[in-house]
Amino acid sequence: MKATAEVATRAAIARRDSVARRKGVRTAAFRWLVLVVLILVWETVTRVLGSAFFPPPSMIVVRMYTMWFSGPPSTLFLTDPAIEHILPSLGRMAAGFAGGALAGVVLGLAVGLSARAYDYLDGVLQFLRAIPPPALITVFLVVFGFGLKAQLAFIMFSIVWPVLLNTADGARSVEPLHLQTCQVFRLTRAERLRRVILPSTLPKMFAGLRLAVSLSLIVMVFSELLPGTTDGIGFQLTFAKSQSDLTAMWAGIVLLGVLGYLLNELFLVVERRVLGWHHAAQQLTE
Amino acid sequence: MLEITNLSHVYGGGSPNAHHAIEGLNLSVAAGELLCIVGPSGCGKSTLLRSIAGLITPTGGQIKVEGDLVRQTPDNLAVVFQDYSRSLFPWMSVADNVALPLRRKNMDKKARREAAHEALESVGLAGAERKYPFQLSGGMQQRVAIARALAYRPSLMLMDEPFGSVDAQTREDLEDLVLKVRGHHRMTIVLITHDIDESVYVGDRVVVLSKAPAHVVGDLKVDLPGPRDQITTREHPDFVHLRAEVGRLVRGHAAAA
Amino acid sequence: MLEITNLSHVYGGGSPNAHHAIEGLNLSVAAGELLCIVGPSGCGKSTLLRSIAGLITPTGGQIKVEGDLVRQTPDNLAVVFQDYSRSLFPWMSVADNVALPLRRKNMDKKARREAAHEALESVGLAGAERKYPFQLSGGMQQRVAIARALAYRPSLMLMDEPFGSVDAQTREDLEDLVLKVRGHHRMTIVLITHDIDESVYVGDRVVVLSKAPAHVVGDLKVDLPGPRDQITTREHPDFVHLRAEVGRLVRGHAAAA
Amino acid sequence: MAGQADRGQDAHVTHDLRVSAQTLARARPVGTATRWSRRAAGAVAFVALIELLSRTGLVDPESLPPATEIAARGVTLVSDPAFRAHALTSMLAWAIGLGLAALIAVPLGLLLGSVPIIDAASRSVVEFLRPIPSVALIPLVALLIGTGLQLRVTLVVYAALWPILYNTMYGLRGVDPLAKESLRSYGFGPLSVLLRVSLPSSAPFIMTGFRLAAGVALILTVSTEIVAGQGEGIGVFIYLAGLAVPARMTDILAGVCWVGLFGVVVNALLVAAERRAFRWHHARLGEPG
Amino acid sequence: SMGGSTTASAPPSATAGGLEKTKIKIATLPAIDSAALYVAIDQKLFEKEGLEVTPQVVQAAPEAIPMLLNGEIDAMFGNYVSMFAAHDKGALKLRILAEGSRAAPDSLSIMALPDSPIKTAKDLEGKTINVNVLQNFQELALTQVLKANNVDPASIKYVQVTFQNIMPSWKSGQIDAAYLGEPMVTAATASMGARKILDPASGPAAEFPISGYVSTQEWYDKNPKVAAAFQRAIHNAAKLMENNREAVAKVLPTFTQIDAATAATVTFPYFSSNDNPVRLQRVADWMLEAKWLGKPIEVKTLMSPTTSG
Ligand SMILES: Nc1ncnc2c1ncn2[C@@H]1O[C@H](COP(=O)(O)OP(=O)(O)OP(=O)(O)O)[C@@H](O)[C@H]1O
Ligand SMILES: Nc1ncnc2c1ncn2[C@@H]1O[C@H](COP(=O)(O)OP(=O)(O)OP(=O)(O)O)[C@@H](O)[C@H]1O
Ligand SMILES: [Mg+2]
Ligand SMILES: [Mg+2]
Repeated sequence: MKATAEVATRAAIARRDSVARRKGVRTAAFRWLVLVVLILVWETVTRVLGSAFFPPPSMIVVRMYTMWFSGPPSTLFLTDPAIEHILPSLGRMAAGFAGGALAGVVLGLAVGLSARAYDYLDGVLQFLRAIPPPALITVFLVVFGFGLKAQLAFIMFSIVWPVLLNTADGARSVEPLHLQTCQVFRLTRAERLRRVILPSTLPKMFAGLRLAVSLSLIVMVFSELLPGTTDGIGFQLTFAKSQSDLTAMWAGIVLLGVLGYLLNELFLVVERRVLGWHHAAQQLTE
Repeated sequence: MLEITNLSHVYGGGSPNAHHAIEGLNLSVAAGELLCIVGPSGCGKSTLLRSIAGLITPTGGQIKVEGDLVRQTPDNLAVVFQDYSRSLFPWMSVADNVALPLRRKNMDKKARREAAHEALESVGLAGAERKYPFQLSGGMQQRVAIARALAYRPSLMLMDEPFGSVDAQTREDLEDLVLKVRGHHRMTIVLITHDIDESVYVGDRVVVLSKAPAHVVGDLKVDLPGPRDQITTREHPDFVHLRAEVGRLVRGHAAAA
Repeated sequence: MLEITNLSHVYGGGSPNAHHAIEGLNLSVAAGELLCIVGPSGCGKSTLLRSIAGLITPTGGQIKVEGDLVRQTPDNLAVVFQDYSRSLFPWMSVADNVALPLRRKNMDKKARREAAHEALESVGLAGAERKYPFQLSGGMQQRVAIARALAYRPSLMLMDEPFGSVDAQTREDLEDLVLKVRGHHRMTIVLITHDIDESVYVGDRVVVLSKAPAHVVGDLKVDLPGPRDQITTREHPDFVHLRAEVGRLVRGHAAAA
Repeated sequence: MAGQADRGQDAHVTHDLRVSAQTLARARPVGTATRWSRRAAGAVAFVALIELLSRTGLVDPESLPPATEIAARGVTLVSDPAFRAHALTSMLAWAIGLGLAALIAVPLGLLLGSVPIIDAASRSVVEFLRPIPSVALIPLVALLIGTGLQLRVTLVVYAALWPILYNTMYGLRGVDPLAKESLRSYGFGPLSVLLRVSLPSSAPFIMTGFRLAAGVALILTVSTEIVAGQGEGIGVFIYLAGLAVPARMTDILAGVCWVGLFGVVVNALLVAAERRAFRWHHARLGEPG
Repeated sequence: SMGGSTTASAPPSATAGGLEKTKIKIATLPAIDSAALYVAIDQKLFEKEGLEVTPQVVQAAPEAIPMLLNGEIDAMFGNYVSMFAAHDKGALKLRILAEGSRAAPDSLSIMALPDSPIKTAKDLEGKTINVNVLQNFQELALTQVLKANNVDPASIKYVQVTFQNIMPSWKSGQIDAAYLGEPMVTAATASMGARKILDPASGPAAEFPISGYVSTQEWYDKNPKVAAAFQRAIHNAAKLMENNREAVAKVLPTFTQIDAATAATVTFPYFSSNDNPVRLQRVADWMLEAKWLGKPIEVKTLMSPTTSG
């Protein structure tokens, strides 16, 4: 009787597994279906519209190919403009994101954990947070000069806020009993921070980081509007705009969209790894 | 009322550290019965309760409540969770916590408030209505959870170690309260407890579960003269005998049922 | 070891719904003593414990641990919280949860892991090391919290209803475990419980608190022959007598101590 | 940043709960006066830094005038009716944009956060749209809906949407599953559970998202005005000041100062509202409610 | 049906005889170049043609194109390079309503700071120079002038610097020489002692056409009479401005950030009082030569004959 139960259970598990897998496949298929349908609609509407401002996606893709991806195999099919513009942009974005996220986490923890730091910094941070960076371009320029430094400062200044605020919120909402447990066992500050506060802040921090990822793409484009810029996706995009080369501008838009999508997927993979415990613990209810 | 056949549940099915919590469990509870479940820690009692409440889908077997297969939470059910403090809503006052489920009952606001008040009073928390859960002691929170279930007047009530955090005196009062309410409103109650005396005192029947994977190893009818009373019942020779019997079953010294 | 004079604590002082949890409480615990505290639900036991641990600052009176006034958490202290499930870190495996405090103890990684393993084994959780808290039953989580405190080998251990969620058999094992560890390592232990039998069985002394605001209404020395044993001790006439006495005190029928 | 408001004043509320995240750095409770003096010190240090940078010539004073000059100009600006009109226009666009963003983002976040299939299906589209910068959108949106207030509001909504949306989605994930089960066990449907448990439980985090969005909306309002450079608005004021030869940096930075101060005030109001509405949250965490 | 029918000069009338519409909106730039429009308004020249013109200031010409396309505005003031590029890319079907401004000597200037090693045009080789927008009329004109001065135009590095940031970047050495227009030429000379190195509007690029009033062919086909009336008013304004500095100086502070004192001293561009396809064709040809256009543009087909005077 026990054996039969076991067999039945195994079968049940197998069934559940395959159901889950099928569900995953269906979701993925559904996602692609939605995408394909939307692109078809886009193509049709733009063709009917016939406006130079809204070129059909097929045209955009062709333009992207000729502009960036028709290079020799030796450069992974990247053309010279792609190497000249896309790679520096990605570098700026990555460096700006890393710096901004780090600053956001550090400041967020400081402000969220220390009443003293909060008192000293909150006013100034809130002030800075509301400041539109385009108004400060001149100041950025005289402080950092043309080029990379100003661009990175610009990106960091913009993306630090979501990370900072969400981290501070997370740091402040740590389960009180966890902190009491730390206190009781006299964990050092560093241990508390690393073993308890950081892990329980992570879920909210990731919400901020995810916002920051695509924000860093956006402000990367803005940073490439800074005086003296000579390369970058944003540079190409705004140049195309000023030349009324709308297909090229759309190529930039689509490239940004694709990059945003890819970065987000990458981000989710990282998040799933880092926050595995969180998601699992949330699965109490099936 | 409740019919469980060949129930089994595996956590983390498929993975190498899958855990068989329940296996081949059969159980039936008549309407109006108060069934106590005892069993070793971690054997699968809470899992069983959650399955009955439709909160998890067992990996095998089936559960019927009033003849209907449980797929979702059955109607007219209330649960007192083992982890009572997390089951209260921190953003609501105690009274609101108790009154919330009553929204399902077509009661107007005033009636809800009164019912909540009454239930809180019956668990000895008159006057705590306007406090928030975090302002209460552990035992008081547990009693709020009980009051919430009682105020709902379910036809099937599932209680997972409902009296674990209260003092002896209050515990006895709550036991009697459950007995009283059950009598008045013809509830069917499944109550998990670790206190063997308690299981015999409040139960019409005591079911003993084995170590994981859980299955029934003992099923004792408690035939004590009613109405039960904390002093006389506990002195009754049948009580003493039953309690010893349950104790033996829990310790695994008895023959399988 | 522990000296409490004229302690009082008011929650929400100043506001109209201030709550006097403790008032004029005096208590002293000798080194190596195992003191049990019993008292009605919500009377202020957990508040007292938190004050000793330096987690809250009492509004009146003072607490000294080994002669030093408690301002922050005293050294070498461990607490098993009543709300055990919330005190475990969900992002750490069970073994890591137990091993974490040992970082304060100048132990290398291997020693920590071994100590954690040993503690978990002693509470009957060998094999659960790599699980996460949410994968454990209520009683198992409670035992992890106990293992964490035990592995730490504090000189003062505070336990708030530490055995509330485990079955009778495990509970007895844990009681004996605490007694054993205490004997080995000369810990001072303050243990809150609602189980009067338990308080007499494990305690060197049982202190009974009044309803809120809490103060001491009974302080009984438990002079039972050692070593204690679940069967013989509980059958000892002194045990039966003491337990009745504590019961009377809790129910408020006895003269103040 | 919901801060720990004064502990001295509200000590009674949380006296007993003082153990919170603050214990990491807290030495001892401090009074109102200390806290305000710290805040003042922070602000003064910031102002002094700018003054110093400018006066010492470390940064070209023509590009970064001394803080005192900026402040003085800021004060006189208030009595300039043209500036006030600019400010009012900006505030209007900001308020409408932020309000619309919240109205769209919260329900959308609830939907995406609770129905995984919709989240999955829409994700590629959403993630594709999100990184498109407003510079690229301006001509397209302008062509479709025209310039003027509607253009600014659209761009503001588009940017302010995301923080609220994502904080709602992530907030939902953090809800205690047992709280949800509790309500479910009483026979409440998924919608009830969503609205009665998930929403209130994640409300504080959604509110943080809203505060983020308030800042983003402000930046977008002014930036769009600067880029579009027409009509009215503080951004237009800043843009025009930049057109002068030489650029009127004092005017620009005085305008920027007002934007920053407006941000500070909005944040303070939101924090205060938050503390009232989520007293349970802050009190439990050991912060005064 | 081109502007032929409007050649017969209709008597100016206040009652808008036969105009398709009387209220029109024109996008302009906050720069001296668009002064003619404001003078025409100020001197009631539009009123005489039966037109009520509302100017709408925009930052850059390309931004007005969507407004033109969705009917928010009727016409716009834009530089030819941008407009020809848009026409070439198919963003709009261009129709030039009236010529606007041409570069006058000293209204544009390549300048160096007093202590700069740059002394002559030849010294500019390999240097970094700012422009407002890349690949625009500034570069187009300078390229021709540099060639005429035996300087390799390809060796110049152009960087895009917004108006407001030219001075700071120049002073901090981010750019070697500044490409300035009025009123900055005057200001830089007066306040910084900057030296003029080269006039980009000299030699082959003398009287180089910069901007004009344009609309779409579609709009023009619907409103030929309005177009003619508008052209007349602009040309008449330009004539009036030729020897009446005050008329210009009076309006400048109303739509630019130039104060009255500066307005009295700055060098004005030439304001065109007639349309001349030949000089405009030069712009299109140079653009084609620079490969900024995909195919040649025959400018004449985009213009109407002058009906004023
Ligand atoms: N989410 C989960 N994932 C994996 N294993 C789980 C999960 N929940 C419970 N388990 C395992 O299932 C077994 C039964 O758990 P359950 O909570 O039903 O026990 P219980 O009988 O209620 O115990 P207790 O009396 O201690 O509360 C335990 O061994 C536990 O480790
Ligand atoms: N944070 C708080 N704010 C206000 N009142 C509180 C707070 N914490 C506890 N109390 C009140 O103080 C009293 C004592 O609480 P405490 O937790 O010490 O009780 P206890 O003796 O441990 O009870 P139990 O046995 O039920 O756990 C209770 O009446 C409770 O309502
Ligand atoms: Mg359980
Ligand atoms: Mg307690």
